[in-house]
Amino acid sequence: MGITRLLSHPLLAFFLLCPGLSQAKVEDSEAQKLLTTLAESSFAEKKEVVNQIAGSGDERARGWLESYASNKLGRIESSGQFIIVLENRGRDWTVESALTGENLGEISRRDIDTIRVNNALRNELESILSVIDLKSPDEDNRLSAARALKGSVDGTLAERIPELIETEESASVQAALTEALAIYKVEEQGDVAAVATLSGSLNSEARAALQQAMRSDDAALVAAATEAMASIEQKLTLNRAAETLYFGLSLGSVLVLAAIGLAITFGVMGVINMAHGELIMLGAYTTWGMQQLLPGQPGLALLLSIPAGFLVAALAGVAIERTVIQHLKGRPLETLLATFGVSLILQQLVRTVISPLNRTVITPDWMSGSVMINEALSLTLNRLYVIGFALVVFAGLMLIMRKTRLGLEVRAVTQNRAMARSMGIKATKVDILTFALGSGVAGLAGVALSQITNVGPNLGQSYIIDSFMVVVFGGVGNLWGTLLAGMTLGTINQLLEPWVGAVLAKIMVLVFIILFIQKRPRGLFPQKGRAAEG
Amino acid sequence: MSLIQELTNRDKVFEFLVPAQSPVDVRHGPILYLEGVNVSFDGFRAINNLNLTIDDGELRCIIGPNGAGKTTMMDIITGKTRPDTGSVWFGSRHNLLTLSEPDIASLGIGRKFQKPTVFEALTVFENLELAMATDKRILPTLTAIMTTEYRDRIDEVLEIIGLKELRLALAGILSHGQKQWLEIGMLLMQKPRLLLVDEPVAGMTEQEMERTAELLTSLAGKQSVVVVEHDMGFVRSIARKVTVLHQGSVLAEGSMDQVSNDPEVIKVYLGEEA
Amino acid sequence: AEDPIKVGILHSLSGTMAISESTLKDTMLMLIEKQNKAGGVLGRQLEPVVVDPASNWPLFAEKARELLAKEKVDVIFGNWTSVSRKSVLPVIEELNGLLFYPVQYEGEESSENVFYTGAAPNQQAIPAVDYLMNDIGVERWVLAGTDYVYPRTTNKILETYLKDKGVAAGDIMINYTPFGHSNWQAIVSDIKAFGSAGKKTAVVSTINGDANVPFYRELGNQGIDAADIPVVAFSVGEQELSGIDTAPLVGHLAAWNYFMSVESDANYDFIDAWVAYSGNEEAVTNDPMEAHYIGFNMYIEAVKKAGTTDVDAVKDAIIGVAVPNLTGGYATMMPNHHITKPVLIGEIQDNGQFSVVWETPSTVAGDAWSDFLPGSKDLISDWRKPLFCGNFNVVSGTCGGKAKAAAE
Amino acid sequence: MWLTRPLQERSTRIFLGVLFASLVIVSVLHVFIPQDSALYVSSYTITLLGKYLCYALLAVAVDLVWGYLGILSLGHGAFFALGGYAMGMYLMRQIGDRGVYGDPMLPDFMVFLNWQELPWYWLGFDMAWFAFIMVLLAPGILALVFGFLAFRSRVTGVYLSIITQALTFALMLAFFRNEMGFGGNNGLTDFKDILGFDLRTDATRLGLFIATGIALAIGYLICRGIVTSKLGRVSIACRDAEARTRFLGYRVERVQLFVFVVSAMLAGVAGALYVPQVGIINPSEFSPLFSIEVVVWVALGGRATLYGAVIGAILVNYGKTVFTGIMPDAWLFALGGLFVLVTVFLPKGIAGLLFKPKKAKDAGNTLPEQEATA
Amino acid sequence: MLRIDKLNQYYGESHTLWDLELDVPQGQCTCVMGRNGVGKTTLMKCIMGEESVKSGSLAFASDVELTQKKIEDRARLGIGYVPQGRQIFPLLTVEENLRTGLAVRKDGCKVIPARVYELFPVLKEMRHRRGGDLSGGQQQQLAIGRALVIEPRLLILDEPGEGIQPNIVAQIGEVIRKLIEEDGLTVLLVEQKLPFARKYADRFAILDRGRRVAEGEIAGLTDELIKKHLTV
Ligand SMILES: Nc1ncnc2c1ncn2[C@@H]1O[C@H](COP(=O)(O)OP(=O)(O)OP(=O)(O)O)[C@@H](O)[C@H]1O
Ligand SMILES: Nc1ncnc2c1ncn2[C@@H]1O[C@H](COP(=O)(O)OP(=O)(O)OP(=O)(O)O)[C@@H](O)[C@H]1O
Ligand SMILES: [Mg+2]
Ligand SMILES: [Mg+2]
Repeated sequence: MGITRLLSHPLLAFFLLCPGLSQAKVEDSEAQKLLTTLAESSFAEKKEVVNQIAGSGDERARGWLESYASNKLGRIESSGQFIIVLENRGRDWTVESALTGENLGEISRRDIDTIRVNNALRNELESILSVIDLKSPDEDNRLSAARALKGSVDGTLAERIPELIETEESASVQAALTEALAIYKVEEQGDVAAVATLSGSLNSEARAALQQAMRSDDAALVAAATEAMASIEQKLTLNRAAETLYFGLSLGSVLVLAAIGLAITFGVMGVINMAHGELIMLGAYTTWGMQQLLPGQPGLALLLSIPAGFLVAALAGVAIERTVIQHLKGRPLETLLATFGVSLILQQLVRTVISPLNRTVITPDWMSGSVMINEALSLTLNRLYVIGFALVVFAGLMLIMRKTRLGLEVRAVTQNRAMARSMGIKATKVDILTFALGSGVAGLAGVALSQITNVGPNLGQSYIIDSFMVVVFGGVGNLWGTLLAGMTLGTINQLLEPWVGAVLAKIMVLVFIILFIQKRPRGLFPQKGRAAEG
Repeated sequence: MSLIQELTNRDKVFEFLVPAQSPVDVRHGPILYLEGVNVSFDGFRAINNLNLTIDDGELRCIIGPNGAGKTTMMDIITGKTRPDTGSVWFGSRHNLLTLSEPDIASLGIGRKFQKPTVFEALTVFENLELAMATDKRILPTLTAIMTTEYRDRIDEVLEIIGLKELRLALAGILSHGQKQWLEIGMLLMQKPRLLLVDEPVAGMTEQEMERTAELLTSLAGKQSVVVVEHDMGFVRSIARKVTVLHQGSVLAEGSMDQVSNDPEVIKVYLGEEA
Repeated sequence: AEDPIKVGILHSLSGTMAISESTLKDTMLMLIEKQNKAGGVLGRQLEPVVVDPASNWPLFAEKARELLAKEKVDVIFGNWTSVSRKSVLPVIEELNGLLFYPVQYEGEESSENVFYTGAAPNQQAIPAVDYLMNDIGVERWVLAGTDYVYPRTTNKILETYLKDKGVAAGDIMINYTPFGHSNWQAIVSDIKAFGSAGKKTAVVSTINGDANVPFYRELGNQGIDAADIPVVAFSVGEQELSGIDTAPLVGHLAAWNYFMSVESDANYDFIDAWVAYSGNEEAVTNDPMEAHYIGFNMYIEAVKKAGTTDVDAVKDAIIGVAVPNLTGGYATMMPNHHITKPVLIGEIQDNGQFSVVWETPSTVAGDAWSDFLPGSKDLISDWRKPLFCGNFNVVSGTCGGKAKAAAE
Repeated sequence: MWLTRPLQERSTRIFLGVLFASLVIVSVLHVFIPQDSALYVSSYTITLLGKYLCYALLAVAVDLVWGYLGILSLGHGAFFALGGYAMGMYLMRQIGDRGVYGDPMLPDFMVFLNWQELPWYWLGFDMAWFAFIMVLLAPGILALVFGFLAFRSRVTGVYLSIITQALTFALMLAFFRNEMGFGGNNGLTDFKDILGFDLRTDATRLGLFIATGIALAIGYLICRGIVTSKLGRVSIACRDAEARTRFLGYRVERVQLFVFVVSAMLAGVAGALYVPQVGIINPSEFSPLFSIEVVVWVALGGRATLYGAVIGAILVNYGKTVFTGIMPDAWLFALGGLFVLVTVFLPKGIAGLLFKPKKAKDAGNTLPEQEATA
Repeated sequence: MLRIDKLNQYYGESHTLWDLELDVPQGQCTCVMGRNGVGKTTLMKCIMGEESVKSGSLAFASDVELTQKKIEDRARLGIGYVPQGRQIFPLLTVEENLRTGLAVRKDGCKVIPARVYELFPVLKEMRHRRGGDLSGGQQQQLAIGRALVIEPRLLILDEPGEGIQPNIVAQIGEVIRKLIEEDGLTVLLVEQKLPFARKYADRFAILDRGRRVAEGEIAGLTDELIKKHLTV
């Protein structure tokens, strides 16, 4: 919409016809005047000034507009000098001169008047900056600019587009431009031929255009549009189903990640570890700590956090095992009590040592945003990574439990400790290793969760109950069960949510668990036969 | 008047109130009757078209190799395992396949498990008390009082099983053999019509074996007894009729002598020298 | 010297609410320390009494009772959630205490013993919606909130308000989520779909606490930016933002009565003091802190005016007391125990701060009873004699339950 | 009579003796001692003590099912809260037209959420007898239905624990919903009087406190009566060897159901007495963490003793009261540390310190534990 | 191989083993007998370390003092244990049950010795079934097989024939003899059944109420002794 308004402006022609911005530079006094007007006018007037600045052709204009859009263009109260803020955290800000680019060092916030921007203006600014992208040498930029044109083409632009299509090398940009043009044609001219182009398009503007066409008086147009619409609807249903499934799997993988460590400590070892959530929390805080240690490199920090989070949580696990759990051999229920205490302590520890407030964990670029499968379906990247991560962690654990002696020994130790020791198994070592493993995996979950949710002292509590549900639902002691349970519960939840809302969906999932356990009193993958009755 | 009297008569029990508890019908001879029973676990046939009849008052020994399905058979009779096909009747009135474990137990089928299972957190005395044949519904149990009659009965059994001194000990600390005895004692307290005894003398000395043998033979006649045992000496000392199970079905049946000379039985079970 | 004036501080320091409330405890301690340095009041020092109600509502009542009955405090500053306030309310009234409540809330309450220094719905929600409607041109509305009373009431009020303004029912989507909701995928996707109908759409968020981080994350990841569908939040302040990577959120909005970025000297001084007190360069301030600042100063003024800490005298004296707020104006205690506040709309910046894009021309007086709810539009509250009533029905001319209770 | 049988036990006599003595002493100190005396017990303390006693009754109910039946219920808070809500609804209706909107029928929260009439499930709660019956029935019926389903399908051990947790969690979410008509997150508050007595007066407070004490005594007696009866031994048998018990002819699921329902009703009574004393009931009582905490009190006091549960509940909550006051920033360390230390060093809980039980009935590894390792 | 000296053991207050002395000579089968509850199993547990002893010494292979060693170290020294009541791991498969014994093997062998399967073919057949699903006798065979996996120097058998079909009992006896003769294994056997004891043991010891009351070559196990100590 922002673009529509802009396209009628003479500026557009300038951008679309010139190969690039001119290298001109206006007089400093002129610039100072422009900026002063910008600073002193009302929001409505500012729009005009912005266009003037853009139209001035000054090579610094882009920088001014960019920093203005992000609220970093300001003026020093005392001297009236215009500045660009480089760093705006804390009470003293680093700034440079807007006109000369000279670094002015740190200046107290009190002395700086930032030039206010709002959403409407920011829209305007972004449009100006982005239309330039239609001519950008970078194909991705052109593609997104072309996509943005859909639904915002007007008469003047419609005439230009065929030209643009011709000179365009990339097929996808061409397609986007063609569609944009077709939307215009259907909407404004009722062009039956253009309807065919839109058939099967998942773009919402295209759908709006078709819907409008269906309401027209032209029977041929209505018929064509109805047909096109039907094919779209069909595709959309499929996409929506795929999206729900994706949501379900991604929620499921979060559940699996949170629960899988517990599937070891609780499912296999039998320790009712109420501090599991806090171990997850430790993993998340490790990520935060790493990012503090490596400022400016959130991605690297995140990668390093994977081993670090595992280690921190595993060490904490060892500490818990050594100080508390080892004294509770043969009294697994009491572990509930003791670890409940541990969890209280850990929570409060984080509150006192770090802060009761949430910590910011930055999402690295390669994990933010989404991959677009088509215009109706895009998969959020952070969740995609989490799904992958959950599967990798699961596979790793499975390998350890199946292919190493540890897996065998820990099961032997939990089933009959004295006998296992009589077979020469070092039960203490096995305990420590297994608990460390389970805790470490909880730490990994924390690293992943830091990309999805709050990193704060309450993090653990919000996952502990779900984790137990998942482990039990899957059948205690069965890793596959945990995986399937997490995924099932996640998917059911997401299937229900659009129907009944988040709260009821959650309630229904819980009721489902209750009823399911009635049917299968030992979870999804029960231990059957005599062995289970032991 | 008489109608009212009949309705308010405290001794009267209405017909519809007396289903499962009705007495076992043994007019036709057999007290237990298994026909065409099959059980498989994950594709493994543990019981294979098993047919077996136990007469009222009979003492029957069942032998057979490890894994022949003896314990599984008892599981079926007591309702722990449901067979895939076949029918199991108690007397000629009760179809055991339709009843739950407590129902079967209250009909009068008592069982001693292969691995002795007693209530470890209760004393020997209490173990016997719980086993005692009384009304086992909730409220009667809640209000039950230990009468001298009951106490005498428990003492009597304690005497038989030789745990008199340990009556107040927790069952959990008993040695293996003592637990075996306690379980036999619980069986006696239950006064069942049919006793299923799985390996009663494992872990007992020769003399204790003799005592057990005496005990079981003395029960036969009044009650029906089915004994599973691997100790041939013991079996020989009590056996009248012996059934040999193998791979889930009856391999041979007859007197001890007949059976122990059966070449097939010698091959799969007894070995050359027995 | 005389006995100190005891100031009870009733904020959760553990449990789920510690995240929000613990800073308010520190704010109070800072204000008290400052006042003591300036010589206290009436020549008496102030003594803080801190307890931890641990985010547990019955415990709030118990602790309030402890403060009033056992510690004999003169005034209490505390609470965050509505339920905790509801829980302590009977206790405060029974033992005739004073409570300063610093958080924006759903209104529909006016107690003789409570002073509401946070915003009532008419001091936050309504102006924000006006802004969106008039300045941004929003035509389609998503009212998303956590499922509890504040969002419910606010949304109810907004719904009526929007419909009064001619918004069709089909253009309003209401959605509630449980506390701490962390899986926003489907909802955000719904919002996206709702917003792609060609009309300018905005989200009015009363989402509370921890649920916000995953919500904004999901918004960012699903590519909803403020230019397309702005979100205006009533519960997200600087403190909440300090736990979020704000880069993807730039331009989303919040409506408050104070922002840390407000350019006024009082504010700069307050920030300096807070940074010095907490020893943390990065420490942020927020709206409830300002509310406590105002409430505390009002209390001090009232005590000076009354010349005593006697509860009834302070109650009388405080009405009409005006103290400077941090945005460069004055806050006045109204007869309904609410205060006057300016309403500011801010846009989120990449530094975790808000930049003010709009503000009411003058301050707005808090309304205890909403004009947009059928049950309460006839009620007013006035704690001055002779009316002295928290829920006076102007139609029937009676004072709610109070009059009847007295009549019995 | 099974109810009087426990009176022959020394422990029960001591327990009841201590309980009644405390009730009398507290009442005397409250009524007859002048307010400024150091010995004076304020009504603040009385309410606090009343609250502890409610928790103690809840803990006894939990101990009954956990200690003697081996059912680790992580959802007993649900029954407590239901009892509380039943009472809360009665108290709400008692407010009548004294609410802020002056509506004679509808509680305030319904008025401002625009409800037109009282939902059907609120009917009858203006009558005390009905409400008091519901205090027993609401948790009782829930326990009956839930228990019937669960025990019939032989759900045991952790599976049972987790579905009890799911139950209370689901109820919590449901009660948070304002559509449910129970006041959502704000719950029910601002009660005025009970049975015509003003809740704000000291006399009513004292009365409630004494009533709670008596309820605890009766609840204790009922539990003790069950435990010392043959049914109690059957329960232990179910706990340790469920299958074996069945082969003796006991209907394990009915035993479990009976004890579970009794326990749920006791929890309901505890909740009902709790609400007028603390003045609020809100869905957070349904929170799974609260239920877990109750289990922790029991374990701390000493499981399968009943009096241990009382000791644990009172001690932990007293600790909370004290520590949240004197060390508000660090009390969680103290509490958490207490839990850890007691488990590690006092395996039998505090009760194990006080009395050396003749028979270590609680020694056996119980079913859920084995399940957990299975 | 094993020399027990002045061993005293208590269960809480109750004194179970009294000043017990017992010699288990290398390369022989020593059979411990006694009525129910006299302390045979307790003695085995003490040797294995599952019960702690109050006083006394357990000298293994003439110089190693066992009382100070942890259970798992005793297994590592080469003591194999077949406990009473089987104690198999119910949820592990038969094969996994056997593999638990591989941990202590000095040769680092990773596969189950063929001998075990030869001896108990049923175990091979049911390799993938869970231990707990086996019949009682099969479990007993599994327990013995498992102890053999560690290739012990001293094998403790607590009533090994219990619940096993007669021909296999005999076979077990033969195996014991064979191991003793071929590998020089030492066996400590608890057995109630006289014929079995007479046939396969070299020496006997009788316990009564926690004391050793008789000891000697198996030939010296007279009816008189039996009557005195083994009859109730
Ligand atoms: N739940 C199960 N799953 C798999 N196999 C089973 C299961 N239960 C029993 N079996 C198998 O069924 C067969 C019969 O077992 P059963 O216990 O009845 O034998 P048994 O005759 O009592 O033997 P024993 O004399 O050794 O006690 C065995 O091979 C056993 O492994
Ligand atoms: N954990 C325990 N606590 C207390 N006493 C015990 C414990 N275990 C065994 N006992 C007692 O110690 C005595 C010896 O038991 P043990 O198991 O050694 O007997 P045993 O000779 O092996 O008998 P059996 O032939 O029946 O197996 C028994 O009287 C038993 O009651
Ligand atoms: Mg068997
Ligand atoms: Mg033994």
